[in-house]
Amino acid sequence: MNFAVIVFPGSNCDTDLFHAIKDVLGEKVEYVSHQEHDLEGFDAVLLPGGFSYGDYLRSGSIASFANIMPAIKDFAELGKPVLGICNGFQILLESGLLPGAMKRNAGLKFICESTPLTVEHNETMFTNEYEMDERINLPIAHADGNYECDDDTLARLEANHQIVFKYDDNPNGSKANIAGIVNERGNVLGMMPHPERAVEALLGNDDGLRLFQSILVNWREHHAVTS
Amino acid sequence: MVKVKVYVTLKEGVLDPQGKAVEQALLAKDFKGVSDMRIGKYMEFYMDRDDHSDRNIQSMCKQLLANPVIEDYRYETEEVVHQ
Amino acid sequence: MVKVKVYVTLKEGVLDPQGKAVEQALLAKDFKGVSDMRIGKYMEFYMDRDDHSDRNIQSMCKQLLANPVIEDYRYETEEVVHQ
Amino acid sequence: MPLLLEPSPNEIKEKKLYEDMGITDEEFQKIEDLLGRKPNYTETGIFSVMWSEHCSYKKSKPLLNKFPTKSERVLQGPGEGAGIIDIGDDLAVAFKIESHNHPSAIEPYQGAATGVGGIIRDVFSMGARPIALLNSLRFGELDHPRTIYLFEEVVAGIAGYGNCVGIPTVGGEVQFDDCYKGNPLVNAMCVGIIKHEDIQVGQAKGIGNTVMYIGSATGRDGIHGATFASEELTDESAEDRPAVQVGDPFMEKLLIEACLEIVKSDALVGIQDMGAAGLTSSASEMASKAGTGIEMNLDLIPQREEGMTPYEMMLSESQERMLVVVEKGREQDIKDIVATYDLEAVEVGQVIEEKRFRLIHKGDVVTDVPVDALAEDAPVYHMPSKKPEIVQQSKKTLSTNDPQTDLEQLLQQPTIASKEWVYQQYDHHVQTNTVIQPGSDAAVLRIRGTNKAIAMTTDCNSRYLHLDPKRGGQIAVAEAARNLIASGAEPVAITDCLNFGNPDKPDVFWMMEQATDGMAKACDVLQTPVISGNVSLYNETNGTSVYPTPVIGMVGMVHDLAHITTQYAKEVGDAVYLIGE
Ligand SMILES: Nc1ncnc2c1ncn2[C@@H]1O[C@H](COP(=O)(O)OP(=O)(O)O)[C@@H](O)[C@H]1O
Repeated sequence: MNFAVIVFPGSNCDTDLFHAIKDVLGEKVEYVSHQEHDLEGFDAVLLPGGFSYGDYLRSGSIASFANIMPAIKDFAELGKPVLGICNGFQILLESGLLPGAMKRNAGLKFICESTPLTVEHNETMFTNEYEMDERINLPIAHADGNYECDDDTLARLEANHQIVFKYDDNPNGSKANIAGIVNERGNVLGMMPHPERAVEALLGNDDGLRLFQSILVNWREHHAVTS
Repeated sequence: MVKVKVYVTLKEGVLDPQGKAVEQALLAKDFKGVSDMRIGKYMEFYMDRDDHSDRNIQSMCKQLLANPVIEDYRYETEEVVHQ
Repeated sequence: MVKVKVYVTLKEGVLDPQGKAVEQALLAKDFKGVSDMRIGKYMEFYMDRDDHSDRNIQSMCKQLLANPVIEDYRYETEEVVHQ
Repeated sequence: MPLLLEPSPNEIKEKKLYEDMGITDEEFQKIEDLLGRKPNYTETGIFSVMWSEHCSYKKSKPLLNKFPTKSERVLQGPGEGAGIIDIGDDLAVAFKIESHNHPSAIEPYQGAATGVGGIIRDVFSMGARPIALLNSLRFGELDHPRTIYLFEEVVAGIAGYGNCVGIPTVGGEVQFDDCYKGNPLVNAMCVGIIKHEDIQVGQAKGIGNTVMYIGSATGRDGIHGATFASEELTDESAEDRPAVQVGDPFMEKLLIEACLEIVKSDALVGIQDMGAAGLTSSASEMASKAGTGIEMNLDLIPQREEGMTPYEMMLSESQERMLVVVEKGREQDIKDIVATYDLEAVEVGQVIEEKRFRLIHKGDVVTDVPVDALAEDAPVYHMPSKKPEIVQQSKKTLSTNDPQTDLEQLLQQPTIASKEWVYQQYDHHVQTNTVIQPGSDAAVLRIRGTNKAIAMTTDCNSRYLHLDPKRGGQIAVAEAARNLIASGAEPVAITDCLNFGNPDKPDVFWMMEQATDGMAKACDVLQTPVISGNVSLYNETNGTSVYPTPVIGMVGMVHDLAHITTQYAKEVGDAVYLIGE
């Protein structure tokens, strides 16, 4: 499987994602610059965390303008997996690939800690390796993770099972404890917690690894594997 | 030259954590009678006379300067001689 | 009730990295002729008639709403019937 | 023409205008002798920053000479942007600590943020990728609103900068004591990793080579910051201080990536960041170290504001700027590389054979001084020292005979209580190398591709130094070493930041002597040489000095990942031992 890690100016979890895919998951991965226009040959697109354009104006707002964004939209239309983590999630929101918006954390401060989550939905291409309602821990590290949407949107998210992860102990004030959502079709996931920081026992936690394995398992199911 | 001033505020009904915190800090400092604090953004910039049009400014606001999902904007323009 | 609007801007000469980044994003998006973008804060709140005075608002601005070391502020007030 | 408004060389001398820039009568005489004429306004400004304590270490040099600086592992000792130690496998670790005390006292968020930005540039200008940040903070007791404001904003500034550039902040310390009420201490440390072959030095070699400027444009920020850092704070400091420096971590992130790519290009000859005294110190130091001269055309310097004078440009402390020397004819190579990061490299001058520092502005030579006069010929002082009459006594005694109450009281001291409120605001995971995060004795980061790790800590208990500066200096080094050992690491080397009061006061200087004696002794015994550091003097408010606070930043090697240990109790029933005296 071939993963693309999109690099925006100011991305800083790009190398962490790259390492998780290449060295831990053991799949192919390439960096793709925000200046590029196409994603030919990739099976999944990952938007990393960080501070694209310094998070100036609003997190993810300037990056949502990048040259690569139309290609990401096309890629998503084809039903292929697109994953935005932290700043990547913010970019997906700002570009309209996912509904809603991010506000400052309720406590107004940046929070870096490990936080308990519940897997609300395990029949997605990102979570098939988790149990339904499984409780996992993932690190968070953000100042703007307070998810906001109007009541209609929330009702739709709930009705369509688009809420994939919820915080057990809401750290940032996000609506309905939302930590991660998918689009209606289920192939675009945005999440604030960092699964790529939790793929090695040496660093204290590998609960995030199964998220990447889920993507791989799903892909293999849809592609005959030749060895 | 045209000087453009853009005001971006959170939509009514959207909770403003920053506004609430600042309001509480004011009350804690004994500034009495303050309520409904909302914090937004204020932007100033210049545009060349020829490039400036309402349509242009509105589309800048909608596409970048404000996020229509949670924010409203308004703007003012003013002719200036820019040195 | 008095509605207070406070505008906080960076002092002249103080670097505004945010304004610069947004200006460049606009130019890159083909919004031509934009220059000298500066981004500040815009705050709105209400005060009880009795608590409101220029001295009061100024000291709120100096102590909390603006950072006098790098920011300037100005404000406007307006009588309103607050619902 | 703003130039015409500047005082003439005669006026500078007769009206003693140099005094306002911190130059003494004797120093001015020495400048005149070195030049063989009176300096003009720009030149006087340049000497004032280069001969400030901050840049020249004129009063602390004799003390620093006591420190051991060599060991088998030391690849680069003091004198460059950062010191470097060998960790085997063709890898090395670069690190340094730096103070930003006075800027943080005035504008805590930006002061702390730009302190972090500066120390990061010191490390990547060596060619090393920054992999960790630490800090060491001192404030007054938390019973005063201004202190709470300073504390919150300093932490937010460190977080704001470090988080954005994507370098984990993995450790630090915070101490609260009334002696720091008006003069908080904000020290930041950066650790980087580098392959041996990539090690750079900041030298302007090769006559005819091109001097290029990369990064933010120069504005009127923090003019005279270096001199300011070498003066006492008074209540007026907030008013008469020129424009504060504002950090742009986004620009810094682009600079890191761009510079780490250009150091791999053989077109690059030398690279240095513009820190205190900006263009002046970076350019003149690069020439001085290489035994060459530099000529720059100031009209070519990217400028943020209109009508800047040579004086302003040379003394500006605008952040996120780098100066590089490039092989003649290869300028385009460098331009192409930095362009991929949306940056520009601008040719601003060249390396010349004559050992002069020469600046041209609008066709006029506005500065022409011997390079060595700025760096090597800076004065060195042996300050008078005198043991204070009053021997300090420990003030605090425990109030009761009830150990439980005593313990609870101790644990409630903000200095002792958990610092989670602080480090929760720092991204300590990014780059995914952090094996032990803040909360234990020292932070531990694995070294990818090896079975090794490095451990790091910052330590200093200034109350001990207040009571006995010599022993306190030893204790600071020893505590750092213990923190590393308790994490499974072998202590290897230190960086230090000497935060003291006014060295012109004999009792303060005596404490500096004692403390550095103690540190040097401990470093000898523990075989942890000093490979880099920083001196911050004049930490006084309205005449009262802070406690002597020589902060130690120590790095150690974990030879096997299996050795990594945390300080936490692991299992019920585990035995507890006490080791030592
Ligand atoms: N300013 C700070 N920044 C980051 N981490 C900090 C800071 N202050 C304290 N810490 C972390 O908190 C933990 C406890 O620190 P401290 O109270 O100084 O403990 P000790 O005295 O045992 O070294 C350490 O892991 C330290 O790195």
